[in-house]
Amino acid sequence: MVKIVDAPEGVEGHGFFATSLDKVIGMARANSLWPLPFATSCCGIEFMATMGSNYDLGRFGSERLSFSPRQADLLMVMGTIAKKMGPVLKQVYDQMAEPKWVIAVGACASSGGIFDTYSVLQGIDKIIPVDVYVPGCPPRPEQIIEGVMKIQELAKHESLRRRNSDEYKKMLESYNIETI
Amino acid sequence: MSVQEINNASVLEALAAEFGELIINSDEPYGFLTIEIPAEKNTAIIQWLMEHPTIKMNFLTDLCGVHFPDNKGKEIGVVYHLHSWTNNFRMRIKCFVAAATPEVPTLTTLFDAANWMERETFDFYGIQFVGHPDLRRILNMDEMDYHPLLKQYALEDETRDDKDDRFFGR
Amino acid sequence: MDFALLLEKSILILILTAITLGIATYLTYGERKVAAFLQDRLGPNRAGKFGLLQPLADAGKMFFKEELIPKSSEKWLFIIGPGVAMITACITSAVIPWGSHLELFGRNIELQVADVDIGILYIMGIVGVGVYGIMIGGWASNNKYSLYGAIRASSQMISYELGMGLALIAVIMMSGSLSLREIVDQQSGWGGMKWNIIYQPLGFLIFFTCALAECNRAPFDLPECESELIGGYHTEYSSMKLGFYLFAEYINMFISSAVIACVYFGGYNFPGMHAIESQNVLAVLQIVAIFMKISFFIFTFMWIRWTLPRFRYDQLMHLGWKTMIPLAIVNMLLTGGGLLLFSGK
Amino acid sequence: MSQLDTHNHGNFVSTETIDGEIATLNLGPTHPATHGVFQNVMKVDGERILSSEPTIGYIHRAFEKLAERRPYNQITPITDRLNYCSSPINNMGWHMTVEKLAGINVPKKVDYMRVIIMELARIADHLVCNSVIGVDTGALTGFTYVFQEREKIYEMFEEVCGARLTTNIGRIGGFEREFSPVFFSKLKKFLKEFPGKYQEFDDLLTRNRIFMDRVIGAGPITPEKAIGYGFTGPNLRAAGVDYDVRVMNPYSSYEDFDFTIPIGKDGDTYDRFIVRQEEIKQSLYIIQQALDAMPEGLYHADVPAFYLPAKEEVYSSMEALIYHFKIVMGETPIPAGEVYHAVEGANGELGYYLISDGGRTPYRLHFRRPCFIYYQAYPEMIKGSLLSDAILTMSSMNVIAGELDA
Repeated sequence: MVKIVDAPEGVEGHGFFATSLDKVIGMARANSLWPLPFATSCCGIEFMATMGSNYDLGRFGSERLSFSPRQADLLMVMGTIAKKMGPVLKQVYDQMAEPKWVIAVGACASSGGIFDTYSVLQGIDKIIPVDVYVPGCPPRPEQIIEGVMKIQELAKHESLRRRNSDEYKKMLESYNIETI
Repeated sequence: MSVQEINNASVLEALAAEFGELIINSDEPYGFLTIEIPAEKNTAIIQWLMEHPTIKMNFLTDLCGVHFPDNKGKEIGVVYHLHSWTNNFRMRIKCFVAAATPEVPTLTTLFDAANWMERETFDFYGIQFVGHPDLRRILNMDEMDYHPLLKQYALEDETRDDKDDRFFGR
Repeated sequence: MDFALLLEKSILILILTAITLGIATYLTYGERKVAAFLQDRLGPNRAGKFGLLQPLADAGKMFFKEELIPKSSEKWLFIIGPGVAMITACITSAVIPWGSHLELFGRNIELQVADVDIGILYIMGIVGVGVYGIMIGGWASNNKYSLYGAIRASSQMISYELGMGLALIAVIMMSGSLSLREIVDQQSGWGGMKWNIIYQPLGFLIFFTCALAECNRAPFDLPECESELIGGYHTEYSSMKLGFYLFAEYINMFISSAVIACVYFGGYNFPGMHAIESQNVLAVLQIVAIFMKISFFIFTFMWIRWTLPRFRYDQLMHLGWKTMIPLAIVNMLLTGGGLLLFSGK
Repeated sequence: MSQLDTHNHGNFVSTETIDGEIATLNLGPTHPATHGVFQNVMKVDGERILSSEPTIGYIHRAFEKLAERRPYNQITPITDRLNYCSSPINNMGWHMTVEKLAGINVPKKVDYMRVIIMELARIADHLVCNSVIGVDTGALTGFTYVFQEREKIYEMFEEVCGARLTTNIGRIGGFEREFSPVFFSKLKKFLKEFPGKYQEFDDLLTRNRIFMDRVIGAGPITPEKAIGYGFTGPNLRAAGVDYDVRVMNPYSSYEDFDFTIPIGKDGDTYDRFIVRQEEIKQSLYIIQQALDAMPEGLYHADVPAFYLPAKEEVYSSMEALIYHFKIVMGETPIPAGEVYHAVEGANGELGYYLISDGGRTPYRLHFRRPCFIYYQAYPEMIKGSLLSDAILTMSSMNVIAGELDA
């Protein structure tokens, strides 16, 4: 059965319905996550399958891929990130507009996977903050979709002010990411 | 010298007749003709094989480096795989150099394909291909200060701090 | 100044703007659903029933997304760009007749914001300005890909506007008027079936192709061209500024469909319209008729987008200058000859 | 590099030129058309490319060093990740290499089973490549049609080995189990239905006027140049040279099958597209033949020292337990020696050069990766063409990042 978004909690009465802006915008964000596929290797092919007809990420309002980081809400890092690629990934993250979420899809992006070698970054969380990790080598499309749904949960319950909070800024600073 | 039928013996014979002592040794592991030649003569010999009217080694299948640290004076080797499409004949050519002066003439003058293969070999083993038009690292970062496939370097990422090496003998 | 007229027009403008925006919003949903349908997928279905709240979710998200203005960009032009695109897209609808008229409160309320004599010229003019939004935005971003998008957009628009204008001239020769209402009314003969498409099939094809190009729709979506230029002119735009560009594209699509319906497919005329006696019922049915025609063309736009590959830049120019314009001229000559022969004008 | 570009090199006009008409355009590593990760720094005059300088290595994972640390059985998963669009071919190429080194003869049935799996993988790979050419021309719909068919191939792989993409299929010496009846029924259904379904994709693009205009003449290469640059596989065949390892050096009983090698004429993007289209049909034909002539016999070679015994035997017999332990711990008795084995991968000659010193791991393992070798011709192929052509050339060469960077 298709799970449809429930109305947010609010005050109901005759002819009116009041809820807080936070919740409405949270729901809007959750249902309109435009991914930036940072697909480097095997997981990228599974992502293509996820976008295909059988799995259809479009059901979640995420079929509009935005290759420009300015327009993306969700950075999906799929595949091995070599040390050579690290700075590039960081810059892409840097260029994204807030609010932004990151999924590390697959073992390589999460921890380096089987590639415990001199040239591979041992997990992208060494350079950028990650919200959801999807295990698998590569994960099945269902798993990728579940990762996106976890991000939806996060987005839904995030306060509008979180991105301005000191904790958030401190967290970014710990990754040496410039904050405004 | 003309070669009537192309097989390991006849090619080896032709090579021996042309280059004599330059063919340091030869072998046929799993029926695959393998010869060893001095590094500084590789371009000449491969060109001869390529331009020979009947042998016609027209295709450079593969080029890679190899490291034998115990083989003093011949630590680093380059292995070429050649393929003659007209005769469907493959052969392997090896040349070894000392680790202190890893210099091998380039094959880019004969095969365009050798360009990146040599760059990769340089990247992995630090072999200097003399005459290569653009010998830079290709796969690793330019900042890297060693040649990672040499046997003395570790495979693992040195920056990792979440592993306890005591139990693995690392 | 007649206060009632002012009020009447204000209300009309308000309704029209609301409808235009609403339609543009739901066109994004429509596009995604049509794409999903053509690709054997489901399309958005989680936000509300059948995903009907999807456009609202997109809009809500965009409003609360961070505004990024790159340091190296030309700040003011960067901001103005999407505004120009949006405004020009919105004001085109002023001259389109949505129906004959309503009889309310003892007044004849024209279902058109402004019946200007030069309606078609007005549309061509505004569309011509529309390209500035893209050009300014693309240039001000100071990104090479944006600039490529902007250059492609401007040359494409200029080339295809010519073909479009020449195709329209043939229609104008037939009607003898530049007013859209006049053109639509002339098509009411034969029980509401005397549509210009019968006389101008070639002109319609040219106009339709050029309309695709003017809206930057596939196969002419070179200014955006995801696989080459990432997002083209809007690569650097985030949040609602991007929303404006996307909105403008959909509004343009809606307006082009409306113009095609008016000029070639009889506008609000529909078969059997003369049998209806009540003017108000007729007007409502006319609105339904024109919107049905518009929906059909919008669907066609989407259908084409999800079917055809896109042109290459030079092929696009060849098509514009070497095929569309000569064909349009031939069409014009044929129309002229036909008029001479048959109507003796 | 698109997105990364703006911070650093905001100025459009390169300072190196006097007339200021030549720009430097940075394509990649995260440009949508690069599909994986490579960077091209192009000098462009308007949209015309004057020169380009590719940089690769953005996902270099040190496969060859890794292989020196792993027992033979454990290298199969690494080969999966070389050309991940057609992992089974890589797996089986590796198995055959080790079999050659250890002198294992596999039964005919294993050969035929391998042929079926390898040809399915080839179809899967070509499907991705051709649909991606479509996506890069702007026709996204074909991609979704093709991926539905690809899912069916995945299902068959799952039936055989449990994995979809990085299959790790088979063992040294054969397969771990017999193909199940479900696999055969799925395969038969696929063979029957696929041509019709694929026709939809074919109708959408192959004779589409716009598509043909776009791809004909884009990124051509002459046969001489192609051979010089080490091209193999469909890209070489598109240039008109009928080199195919399956015919030249038959492995896995390919000599038993009747198939034609499709070749092109101009070596341009359209020829590459058509050659792949045709190879898909030939692969189907090969699978049909292998299915019809499937010999009776065991699904693995009888080599207890290499082939993992069945679990029931491990629990009940001493020898099996010993072999199980030794194989799992990587103590298989591999002779010293060196061997080169090549298979026809989806992109061309995929070679394994293996030097063994008799130890538990290879002394040196070098992969001849077809992508890596032919991608160096890219700057020459796109010189003087338009930006759009360059992107189509790239996607039609089917450069897979995993194989390129190893």
